[in-house]
Amino acid sequence: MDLNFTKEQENFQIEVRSFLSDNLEPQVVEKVKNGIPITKEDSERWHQKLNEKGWLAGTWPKQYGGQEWDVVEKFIFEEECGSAGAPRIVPFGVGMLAPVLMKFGSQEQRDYWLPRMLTGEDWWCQGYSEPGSGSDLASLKTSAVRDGDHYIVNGQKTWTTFAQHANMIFCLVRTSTEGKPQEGISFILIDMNSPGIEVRPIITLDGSHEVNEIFFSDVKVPAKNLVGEENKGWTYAKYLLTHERTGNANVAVSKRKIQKLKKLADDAKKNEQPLSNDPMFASRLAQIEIDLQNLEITNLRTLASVENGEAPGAESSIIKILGSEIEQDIDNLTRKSLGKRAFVNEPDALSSGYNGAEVVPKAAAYASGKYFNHRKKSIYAGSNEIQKNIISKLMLNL
Amino acid sequence: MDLNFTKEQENFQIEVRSFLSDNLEPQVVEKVKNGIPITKEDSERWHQKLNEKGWLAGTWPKQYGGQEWDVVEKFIFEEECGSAGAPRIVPFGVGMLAPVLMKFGSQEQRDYWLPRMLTGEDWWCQGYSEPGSGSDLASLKTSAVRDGDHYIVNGQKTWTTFAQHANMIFCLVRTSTEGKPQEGISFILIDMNSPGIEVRPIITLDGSHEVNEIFFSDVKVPAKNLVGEENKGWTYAKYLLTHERTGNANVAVSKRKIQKLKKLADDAKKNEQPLSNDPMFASRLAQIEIDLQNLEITNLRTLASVENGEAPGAESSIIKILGSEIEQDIDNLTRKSLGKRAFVNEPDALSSGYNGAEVVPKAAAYASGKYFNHRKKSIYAGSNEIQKNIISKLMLNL
Amino acid sequence: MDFKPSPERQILFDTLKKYFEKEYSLSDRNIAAHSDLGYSKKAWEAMRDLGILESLIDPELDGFGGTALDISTVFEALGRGLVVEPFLEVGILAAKVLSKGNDVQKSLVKKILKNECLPILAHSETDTEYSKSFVETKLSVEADGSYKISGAKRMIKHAAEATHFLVTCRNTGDASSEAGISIACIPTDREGIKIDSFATIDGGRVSDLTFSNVSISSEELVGELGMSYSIVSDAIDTGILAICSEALGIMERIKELTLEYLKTRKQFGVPIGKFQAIQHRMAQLLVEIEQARSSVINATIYFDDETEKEKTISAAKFSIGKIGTLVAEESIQLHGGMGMTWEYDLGHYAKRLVLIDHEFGDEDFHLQKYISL
Amino acid sequence: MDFKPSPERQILFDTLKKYFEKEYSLSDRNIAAHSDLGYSKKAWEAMRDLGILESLIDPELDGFGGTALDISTVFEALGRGLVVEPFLEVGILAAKVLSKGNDVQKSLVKKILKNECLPILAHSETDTEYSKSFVETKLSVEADGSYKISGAKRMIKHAAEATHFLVTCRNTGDASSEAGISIACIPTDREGIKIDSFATIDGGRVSDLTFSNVSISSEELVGELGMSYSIVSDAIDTGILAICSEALGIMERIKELTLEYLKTRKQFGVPIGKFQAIQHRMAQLLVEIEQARSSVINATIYFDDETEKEKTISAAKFSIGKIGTLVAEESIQLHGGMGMTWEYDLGHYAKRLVLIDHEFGDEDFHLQKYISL
Repeated sequence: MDLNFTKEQENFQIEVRSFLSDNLEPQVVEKVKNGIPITKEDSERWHQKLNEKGWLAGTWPKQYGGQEWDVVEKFIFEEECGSAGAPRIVPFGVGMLAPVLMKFGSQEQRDYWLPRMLTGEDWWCQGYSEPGSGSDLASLKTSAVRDGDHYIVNGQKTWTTFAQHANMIFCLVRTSTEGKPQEGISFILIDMNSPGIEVRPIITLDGSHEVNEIFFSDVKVPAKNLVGEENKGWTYAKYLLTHERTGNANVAVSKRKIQKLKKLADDAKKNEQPLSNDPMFASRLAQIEIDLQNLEITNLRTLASVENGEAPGAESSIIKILGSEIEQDIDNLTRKSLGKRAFVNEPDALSSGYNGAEVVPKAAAYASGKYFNHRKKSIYAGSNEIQKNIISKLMLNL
Repeated sequence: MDLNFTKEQENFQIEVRSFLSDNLEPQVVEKVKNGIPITKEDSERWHQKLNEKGWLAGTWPKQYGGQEWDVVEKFIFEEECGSAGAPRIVPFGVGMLAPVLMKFGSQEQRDYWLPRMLTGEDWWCQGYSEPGSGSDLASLKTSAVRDGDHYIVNGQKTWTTFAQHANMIFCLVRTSTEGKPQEGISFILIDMNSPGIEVRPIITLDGSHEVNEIFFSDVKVPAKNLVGEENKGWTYAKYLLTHERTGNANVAVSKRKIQKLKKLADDAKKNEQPLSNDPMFASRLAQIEIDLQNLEITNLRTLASVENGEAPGAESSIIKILGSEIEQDIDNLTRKSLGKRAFVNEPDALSSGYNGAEVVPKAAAYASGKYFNHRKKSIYAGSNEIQKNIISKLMLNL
Repeated sequence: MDFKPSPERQILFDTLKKYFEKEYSLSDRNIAAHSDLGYSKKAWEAMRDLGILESLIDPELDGFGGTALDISTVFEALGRGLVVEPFLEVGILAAKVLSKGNDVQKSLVKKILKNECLPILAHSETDTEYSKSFVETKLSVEADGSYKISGAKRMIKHAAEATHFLVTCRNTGDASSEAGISIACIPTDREGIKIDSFATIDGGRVSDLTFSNVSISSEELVGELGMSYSIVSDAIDTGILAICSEALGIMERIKELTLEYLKTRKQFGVPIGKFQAIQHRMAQLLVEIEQARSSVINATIYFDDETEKEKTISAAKFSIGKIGTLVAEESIQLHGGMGMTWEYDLGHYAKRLVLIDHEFGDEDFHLQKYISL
Repeated sequence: MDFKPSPERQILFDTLKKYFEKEYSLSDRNIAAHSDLGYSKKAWEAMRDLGILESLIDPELDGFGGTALDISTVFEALGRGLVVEPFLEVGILAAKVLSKGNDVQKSLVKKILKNECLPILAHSETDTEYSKSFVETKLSVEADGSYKISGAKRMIKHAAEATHFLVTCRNTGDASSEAGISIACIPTDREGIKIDSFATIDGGRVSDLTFSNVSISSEELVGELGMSYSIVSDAIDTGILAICSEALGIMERIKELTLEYLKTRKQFGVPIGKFQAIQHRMAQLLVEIEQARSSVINATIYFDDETEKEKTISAAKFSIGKIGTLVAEESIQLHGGMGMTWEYDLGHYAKRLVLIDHEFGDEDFHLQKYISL
């Protein structure tokens, strides 16, 4: 058993830390630390700085502008970003589509689309879910019919994160209704500015606009935008989902949030004592802290097996369940720690345009909102129920 | 809303209380209050006293020696017995078989078997479960083949409570393999002293002997011992199960156990203070107490609907789940409250023959044993999973 | 034994239920609840016309209700409707306090019924002190026998539109002492009052109030100087009963919405309600909701019993807090993405249900209080 | 990063695992565990021959192990085997204490390895005081410089067969003070010692000990007079690591037994493991068991780190206590009646797993300790 980083890994960690401290914008960090949504522009400026350093897509091969980071380097980078309150890299292009293009796309597709992800010319979104196809993704109905050099796409996608910002979408579409549902699915890239596409916002219960519905009416898509082979899209989609589920432990982010929560509880008073001294509060907090500490080791154990050449299996499902639930627990206790102040919902209180009364503590501006918004964490990216199905099938063989 | 007992009900309550205080044997009460199993003789003496008073089968019609108690009188009687630490009436005869005979048996069967239940001439046990048929009771295989005036029974029953004491068993047996499994089941009464019957004890994990396996090899049973019609046994069995599930709230017993637990926690020391002052212990205890208080109302609400003429439906499943889980919670906290003393398992420490070292507090003699033994409460009488299936089907219509 | 409400109360409940289903659309409610006012004046007036306020108020003050069972019945109906209008704040908290006042103050209760005033209790001071006796706002006696109030009140719902504030304050005693608490009933345009308002997550505006040397005459005290703790305490206990009942109505509605969703939403070719893991979770929710209802019934039964009242109230608020959060979180999860949307009703019910735990003391506070009693 | 044990440790673990599977039948174990002796002398000797004790003890005392990782690896294997023989009491608790003693006492450790003595730590005094420094047993200094001990020790496992007691006692300080604690190493046949023994629920006998004016010479103290808290503390911390690891082995075995049952037990025509409600609960157990393992790994990593040791030990004991009870209760429930029987292995694993929470402080104690650190 050897749990230390190598000298090289330690040096890399120092380099990341110093880059972050030199380059992060304080007002963006403050938004992130208070859970306030950041703007598209905030993301774009950050992507650009990372790209200048070559770190926007650190796991990519060097030939495409990456650093060929291994799992530990990726882990170090993400944990340092999480600690520092850096904005999350928007994953749809560099983290999700790129691996698919590299493995299954044509050389022409790679050469054209990958550089544009780095420069920010394209903002990608993901067209997987449909109103009738959530957990049962293979039942999707959006159709693409070949018509000469084009496909004609009709149907509807939903829960599309940041579609309002995107100029491109990668979609799963039905190109055949024969055989099993999985066998008639293709993976295709669609220009969001094509005629026949309409994006409608879905406002979430906290009042945020992150996700959208997208309607496709006779949308013409060049046939060269098909990735890989027709009707093989399910394979590519599963490959992508495996990628999506790694790195969901979010240990550094949760640790940062616990520190913030502790500060809140030190400042709040219950029975004229700091709330942090209240035995029931302290017990709730300590249990979360221990769960998180355990998750940190569970996550490192998974990373270590990958580093030692073992394939990551359903372990990523364990990480997904724990990561999401622990973050929800923290959000829950944060809300509780604010007492009556938790009624407030003023997410704009940290924006420059806000002219309402000051929200004290600042965390209260969006604490309940974030608590409700983060209920999504156990629903999206394969609901925790689906993760339990996976564990049951792949790890327990039930 | 009127939650008070009527004057008559109040008078009955006083009468029960006074009867119990006059007739319960202190050393049996002490066993009951400490969770130590009572002997067959303890039960028989108690049954006899109740029978002299006419209360052994209070819900029975007067013509068979009952009092025709309604649900509220039955409730009052059982709660007072629970509070006082009276032994439970062994239910297999008076509580389970008797309603079936009254509804589906022949007059001859009623006239013969019912009086013997009251006098104690027969000790009944229940032959339902089989090794392959637990939750899926209808799949039972024990066969009864008609041969002239007899049935020949072959097969195996299991989990038979107190079969070691019983001279009679009522059994579900398969008389036909045609149609649905439910359609070939009959309900039959078997003399435990018949040749070909073997009873083997099943020792439970706490070392107790309550349940048994019973093996039937070519056992001859008079055809007149068939209850109702051949192949209609499933209907009778379901009728019996509905009866079995009522009265599982056990509120009075749980209240008594909470009082005992509070006393233990007052006497035990943690951090040189009474354990009952420990915030985490106090919080666990108070939550159970509130759950129980809520259950008391939930149970009364169900009783009130029955009293007002509504049929008890899947509500009894709610009561079963809550009653068993709350009692398990109390047993669990009792075990915890004993600290290191919970290692001890000396259930005989209250018996006259015990010559080992004194167990202090007495409750420790069987506290862990009881905790483990009572895990059965969420398993037997239709496991809590089966109860959730019933709720889902009958109350939620899922 | 009979747990059914009286026929009159059942009719009232059914009338309100039908009214909310037909006349109080959740989309209109949501617009009003998150508007600058925080509720709909039109809906407020329409619902007053139904006699809801009267049903909360004693006959001697022109109402026709006011018992624990009346309040519980009406608030369960209000919960089903997810009503954001200030029935709790005006019809319970303010009316209860004013009913203990002098004739002028009592007459304000009657004016409430005529929609001529909107008094609001301004009591809570820090975000996390839930003790009913926690008051630091200072009442100082002036040379002429009049008073001045200085201090701050926090998170007062529907305060921005109030006509009167009922301000708790103290001239003696420690911050949490029951002795020394007074209540002043003053018009909201009195000099020295500052109001900062915020939008809320569950609808309705909430305000922080600052009182800087606000002048009070001795006739403006409700009850005697320093002796008004029991008035506040009674009002808050009644408020707890009300919002616990509101939570029951919300939970019943959530149960209906969730069952409907489980029966219609199909995945893998069958309604998701056919999956056993889902069925068992839903059955567990049903069990919990029944227990929550029993806790409220218990508090209602003992509401006029001096020795058991506080204990059963705390047991109910604890049960509602714990079970409410579970029901909210589980129902969102069972709805998947649908439960996350503004457009669908469920999320709004879930938000209010969770936030009820933040009013008058959360589950931890009431469990500790239960232990201490 | 590498979480795998070294090849040597892996071989040791595999050897033990195989040994227990082949040679240590649970039915024999149960007879011995609930006999008057409480374990099997034959099994104890056979397992000693495998070098288990040596693997727990430092090379300088004739062992070949003794690191945190050695202890964790071996006790996980002992847990899988549900070994009731006194490896914890002798190989960890007594050996750790004696290794800090004088040469005579150190030589007892070597004698342990030769099966020439069976020393037992007699430390805990009340059933519910889990503090490591709680000692009321009195050490009085006699005129001739010798000592006398009076007091009582409770729930000392495997004490009835001991050759020596290592008795903690104090001559100064409050009951929970760290200062003032001494340890006396005395033969068990010394005058004034009374032993009352009891059967246990999880196997192995347990005893209450009474010391009445028991004479001690100054050479029989382990460490210096009144300065021995750190010796006891180290021994108990090592004991906690050991039984947490034992619990991991038990949980893994319970997982195997339960999965096997779910795959073979059929109801309604299919293995019950096909029911989704069962699958999800089993998946949750797997998740919890992985977290329990991580907590023990964390404690192992920091075991020699003075600043983090106590915190990670308490976090591990808390995690094991909480998750252990869950795993025991759920696995019995998933087995139905089968889990309730003496004849089937599961119940015996479940009993030991639950009772581990009663040794060296339960989940509540260690959560509170974690908070205090």
